[in-house]
Amino acid sequence: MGLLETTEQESLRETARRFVHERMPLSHVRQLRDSGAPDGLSRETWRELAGLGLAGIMIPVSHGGMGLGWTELGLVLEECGRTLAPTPMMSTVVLGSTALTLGGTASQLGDWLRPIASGEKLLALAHDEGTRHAPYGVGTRASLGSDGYRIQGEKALVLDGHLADALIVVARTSGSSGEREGLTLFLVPAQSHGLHVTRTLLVDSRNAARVRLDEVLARPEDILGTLDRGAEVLDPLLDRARVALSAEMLGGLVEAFESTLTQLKSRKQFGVAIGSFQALKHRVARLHCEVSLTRAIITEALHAIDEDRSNVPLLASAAKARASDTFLHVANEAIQLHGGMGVTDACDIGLFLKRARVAAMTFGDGHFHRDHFARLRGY
Amino acid sequence: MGLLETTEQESLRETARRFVHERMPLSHVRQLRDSGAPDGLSRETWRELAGLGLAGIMIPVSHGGMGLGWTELGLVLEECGRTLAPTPMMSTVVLGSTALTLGGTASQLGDWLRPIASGEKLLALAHDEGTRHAPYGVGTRASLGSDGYRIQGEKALVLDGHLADALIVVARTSGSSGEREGLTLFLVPAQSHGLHVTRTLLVDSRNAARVRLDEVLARPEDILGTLDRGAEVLDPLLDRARVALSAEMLGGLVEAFESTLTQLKSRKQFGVAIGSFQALKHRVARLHCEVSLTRAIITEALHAIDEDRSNVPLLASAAKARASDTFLHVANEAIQLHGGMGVTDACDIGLFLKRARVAAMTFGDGHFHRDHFARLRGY
Amino acid sequence: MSSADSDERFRESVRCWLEESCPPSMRTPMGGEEDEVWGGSRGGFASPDQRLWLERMASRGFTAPTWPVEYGGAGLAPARAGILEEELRRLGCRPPLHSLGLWMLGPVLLRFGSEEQKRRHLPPIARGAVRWCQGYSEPEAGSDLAGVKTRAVLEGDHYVVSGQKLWTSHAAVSDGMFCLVRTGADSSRHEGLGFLLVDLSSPGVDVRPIRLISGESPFCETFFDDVRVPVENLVGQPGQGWKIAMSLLEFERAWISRLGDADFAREEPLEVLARRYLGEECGRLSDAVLRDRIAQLDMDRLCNASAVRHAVEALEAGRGLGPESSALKLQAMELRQRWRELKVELAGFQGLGWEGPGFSAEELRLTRDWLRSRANSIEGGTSEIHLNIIAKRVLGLPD
Amino acid sequence: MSSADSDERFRESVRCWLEESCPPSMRTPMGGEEDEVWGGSRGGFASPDQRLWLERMASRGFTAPTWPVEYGGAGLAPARAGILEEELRRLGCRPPLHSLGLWMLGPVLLRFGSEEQKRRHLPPIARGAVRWCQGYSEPEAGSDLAGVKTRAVLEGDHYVVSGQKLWTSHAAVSDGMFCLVRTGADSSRHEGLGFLLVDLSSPGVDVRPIRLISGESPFCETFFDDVRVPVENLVGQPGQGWKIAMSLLEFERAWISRLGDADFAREEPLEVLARRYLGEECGRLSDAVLRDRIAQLDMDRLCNASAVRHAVEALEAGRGLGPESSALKLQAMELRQRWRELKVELAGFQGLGWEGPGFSAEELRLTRDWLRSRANSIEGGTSEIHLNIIAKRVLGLPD
Repeated sequence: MGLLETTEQESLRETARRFVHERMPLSHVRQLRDSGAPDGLSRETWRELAGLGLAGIMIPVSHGGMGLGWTELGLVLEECGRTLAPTPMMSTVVLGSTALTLGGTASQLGDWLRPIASGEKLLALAHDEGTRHAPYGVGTRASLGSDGYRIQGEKALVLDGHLADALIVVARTSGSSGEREGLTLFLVPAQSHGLHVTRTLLVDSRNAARVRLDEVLARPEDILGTLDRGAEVLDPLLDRARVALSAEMLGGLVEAFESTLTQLKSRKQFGVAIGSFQALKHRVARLHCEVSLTRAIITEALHAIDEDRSNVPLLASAAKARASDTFLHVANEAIQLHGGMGVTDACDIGLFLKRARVAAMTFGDGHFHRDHFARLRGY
Repeated sequence: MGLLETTEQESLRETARRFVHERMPLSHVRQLRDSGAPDGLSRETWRELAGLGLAGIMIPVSHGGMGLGWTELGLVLEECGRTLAPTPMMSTVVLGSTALTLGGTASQLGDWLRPIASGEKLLALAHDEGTRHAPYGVGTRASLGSDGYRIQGEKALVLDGHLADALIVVARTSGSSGEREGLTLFLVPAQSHGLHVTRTLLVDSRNAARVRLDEVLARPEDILGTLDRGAEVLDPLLDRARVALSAEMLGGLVEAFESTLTQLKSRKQFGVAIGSFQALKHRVARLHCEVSLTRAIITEALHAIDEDRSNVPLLASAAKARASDTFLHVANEAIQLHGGMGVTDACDIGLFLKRARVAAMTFGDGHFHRDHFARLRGY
Repeated sequence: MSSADSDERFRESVRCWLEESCPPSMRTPMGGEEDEVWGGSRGGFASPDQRLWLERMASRGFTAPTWPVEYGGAGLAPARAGILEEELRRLGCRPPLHSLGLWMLGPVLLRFGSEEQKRRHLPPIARGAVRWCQGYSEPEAGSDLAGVKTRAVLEGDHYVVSGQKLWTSHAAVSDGMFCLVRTGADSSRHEGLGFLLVDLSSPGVDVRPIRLISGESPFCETFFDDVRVPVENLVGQPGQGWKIAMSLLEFERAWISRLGDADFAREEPLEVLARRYLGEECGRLSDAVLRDRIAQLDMDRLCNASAVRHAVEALEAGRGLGPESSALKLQAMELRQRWRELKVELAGFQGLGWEGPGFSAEELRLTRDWLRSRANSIEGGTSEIHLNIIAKRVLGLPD
Repeated sequence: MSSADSDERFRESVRCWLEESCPPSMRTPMGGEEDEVWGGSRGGFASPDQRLWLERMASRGFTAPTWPVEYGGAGLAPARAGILEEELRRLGCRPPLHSLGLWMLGPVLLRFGSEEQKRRHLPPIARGAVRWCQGYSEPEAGSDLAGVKTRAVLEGDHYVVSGQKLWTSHAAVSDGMFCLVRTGADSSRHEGLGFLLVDLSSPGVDVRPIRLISGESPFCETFFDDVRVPVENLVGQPGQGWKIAMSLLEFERAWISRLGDADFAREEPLEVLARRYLGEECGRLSDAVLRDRIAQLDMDRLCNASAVRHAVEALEAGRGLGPESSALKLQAMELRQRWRELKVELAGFQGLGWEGPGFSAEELRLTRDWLRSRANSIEGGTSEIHLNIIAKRVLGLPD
């Protein structure tokens, strides 16, 4: 399977691009931020996007989706990333529907996939705790009682947690924090008693929440995947989420890079376009190389998932590390090269740096992934 | 005590500079290398240098030295570093005489300091083992028998080991490798039975040896410092050696930087001096900043030793880390900016890169010292 | 000998006076911005001691030790000013006044101003009664000051000023602005610039705060719409503005000292943050890679502090720094950026907050400070401009 | 359908032929340089199988699959050449011939050469009978090829060539050199250059090897002292040399593929070195900081390999890479430099040796390879030149 885009993929990209630029340009997230919109995204726009089939892009046709692959999803996410469009793509499409596909029962699939594809229902993954991404660092406990499991714990950086109709909660049913064994995934309705969700206002004006679970009840049939062996779903789920988020980040960093290029060609100092200064040329030429490498590894990782290659975990880790480091580097350089205007809130370029920071920390930054990659490679 | 150079210091620097440029220019080390000189340095030139008082620069006047301080020694080492002059300054003056001053008995001082100052005798420190600097990673054992201590072990990167009249051997008299307690320093004559010294030919064409100690006999009166508490001498000795080597490295990196500047001003491409290209300007301007910071921290560290400040270990670590990283960076950039000629053996600039690599690994590179510094700071 | 003796007597009298006059609360380490006194008619004091300390120091001319007594200074020779400085440091006294008037406008007036200008402007600066801000940059003239477009047209005994200034820090709380304006019809770039003092309470002045990526900021945009400025407010000759502005670019001592380690030392050390957010293992920070980066930064702080101390000593010894100050500024600012960035990184998820709930005030500060620090390499001359200066004026590389 | 059918038949016949014709030893992974066959009258074979494999492939024109049959090629359409390539890869066949003649001079002659030049020079290249080297650089013209000074003065039916070429790799073992010479009296920079084929056995040619910082090297300095070259050895028109040389700068496929991961894969992985020199703790490399750098480099290898694979696919699909090849070259070369540097660093004291005793042959190799790699960012266009090309031709930044 080649890495080049097919004509079908190009036309899908074009559809997404057009929609995003018309309905969710950069002013969209800015307006949501400045108006203090409590949701932090527009459900109406989301339903429109779903109307184009993009919410169900990877959901099987039999469940109301388009039945396409990760490469196609990546193209759409990249286009969303270009305008930092706040959508439940990551929470609901990438995390939610993938978790279901990887571990859901026929009844769970039947309940959720169609309303996800239609844009009616949202899901969220409540996984990380503490202050950084740690796949098995789960202290939240689910203890079996007479009426089912009682879940107790706190979750951080739950994407779209305040909007979701149900949360996929990663809890520990045995073992202790740090161990791969003993994790279980529960599909918990948002209205559950004892579930406290607080939206957090992050620097990127996107959507995440803290979740406190206070003796939340979950029944055995709410388990997603296998008891104690949740990592079998969680591991591939996280790898896919890393690649998908990287694809979104690619859109953001490419956009930041391109606006910087435009700035270099148009902004004048000392009577000439600043892009004629060789020191700046070499810096952006190096950025270009980094951007190309980032695109290459993300494309490769998306294809690898579609082809179910055994090196998906390695590629996912490399892609997320590279996307995180490149996005931060590009955004910092972009601000510097925009000069004084670059640090004002009036200029859009700062929004990319803010997004870069949050996206980098989500599902592991470069530092996390270098360690993770080394473990995967056995060193 | 100010950091600025006094007029006395300036004139000392001038003396050293003149001698080094006349008697040990860059062609000196090249010629020693190409002629395959077995010593790897010229003893005659060393005696001349000693004749100027520079071998005994820090040795008390009462023992035939000049009784000056580390700041002065640093100036001389910097000038030696400019031409990569191979001298026993590090082995004999910095390590040898300092070890004696820190821990020697009156009789040891009486035996050694005067012939060191006159350039007649050379010393060496046999300390590191294995493949990298590890202050307490000493596996060489000295076991007390009826006739004295029997030393058994192997030492690497013993500067001037093949030339020394005696070796200061760091051996373990109790405890195990990695522990600070249990080290003892022995002053062992070069002719000792069981002492096998092999000169190693390093990439910088300077002088180091491997030493194998095969049941080498040392008497209790050969101990330098206190039994089992050798670290009390070793720790300050290594700190001083790090700063002194950094001062030598400063000379090398400044010289490499300055020849690169000259090259930028004289070499033409596309009809103009390559130093007029802004991308190169910014790179050398950044190098200049690094060089200035390197000089600042080294000067500060030398003064701190002279003033016996309590933060000498921190400053020594910071100085050696910075000198190592800057020297390697400057040398790499220097070669690149010299273009094709820079990678030929005919061009001198490559000699600086070679020296940078060896000097960086000696007494700990940047990586070692960041860890060391963190330990000193308690984190 | 007798000069040394009299210096010693001076030192003792100063020490004695300081011990009597400096309120104990003014001898504690500086905390945040509220501990800085910037004076001016719109400024205030966070505590009565701040006011007392400023008044006492100003009464002796010690806010501007080397300025002549008739201009509100103490008329001290540099050596004596050095002694005063040492004694202030010894006692841990806070600076009584932060002021662009003291650091920038004052030296300009002493060198280029008329006698009348000195008598009129310097004493209120020394007392902290008038606060000045700087108006150099414009929307189309960022790093390229010669591109200034604001016009000052002479009409009788007034200049009529129209145009727009950007990055005028603290303009909203200042009384006056010293700015570069185009006085001549002369359109050529460096000539035709004048150095003009503008009263910000004049009709036609409009000051609007600038919001940064980090939120609120002291920066403003200042618009001049036919503002009438008396002709005697022009410093030097009409075409001399460029020369005057350039003379300020070689930052002086107070400014250079601020590049040192003091503001790092006031903050929570990196390893304390790291311990909180990453934890420890076997008595060491548990993450060896971040530990390595923390140590790198702490070492770089030492290097930077040494370089700044060296520069300050050179200045005290009467040696000018010249363009070398660009290197100090560049590395000090980039060090601050790396420090802010590493702090946010250490805080992990807790470094991502914009507003509560879920984040402590300190955590929100981390994030905002990190964003704010992106401007460090732009304000006061971009890093690129400083690299140009180093390449050309320190290293002598050809154009 | 019928074309696909016939492609399938072609594939089967090729596969069948390769399985019969490729000696088993030529199907093992390449080791060091001795496994490369470069041909030419002064070259040799490290094994009889090498010779056999080259002869067999050449007999079918498969060393130059797309060249016309009359010039020693196989006359295959690109799709067929792709099939051949795939089958060679499938079987793990080694390349039968490495050759600048195949990669560089051949394409130039096909595009710019006369019929007579093609007939004369291409078949021996395809057979590996004649080895060519490149003569572009000169002492005063490093990155700036327009500064070439070597003169070729027309005297009757010969050019008389005088001058000096630098970095003529393998000139000492080559038969001919294709070089840029100044044919016109015209001193202007790009015009007046010609692309000339010089027989290195001609009187007046003096080839001297260049010693690098890493020791011996394949590079040479080549001196021309009134060397007589028949006028029919000029390719294209007298002023066309620049254009011809530039057409080669957009490296083609074989060259791009070599930027991928294959040569890393042939070497000992970093973690194996690290385990040897640093040891392990709890089943992991004991030094977390170096582990982080190893992982970074391994990840960057993956990125580079993906980028190269992407580029090769684009080329196979008939899309030119253009100046984008500069980015591939730049990053591939700098990756190799970082790899070499990290290896030396991992080896610690054992990475410092120049000659024995005390160092294994592999350790000495590490050191030499590291030094040699410093030239990676200079040869084949300096990194700076590639950055210029990217800025101008990929990103469209103004001059």
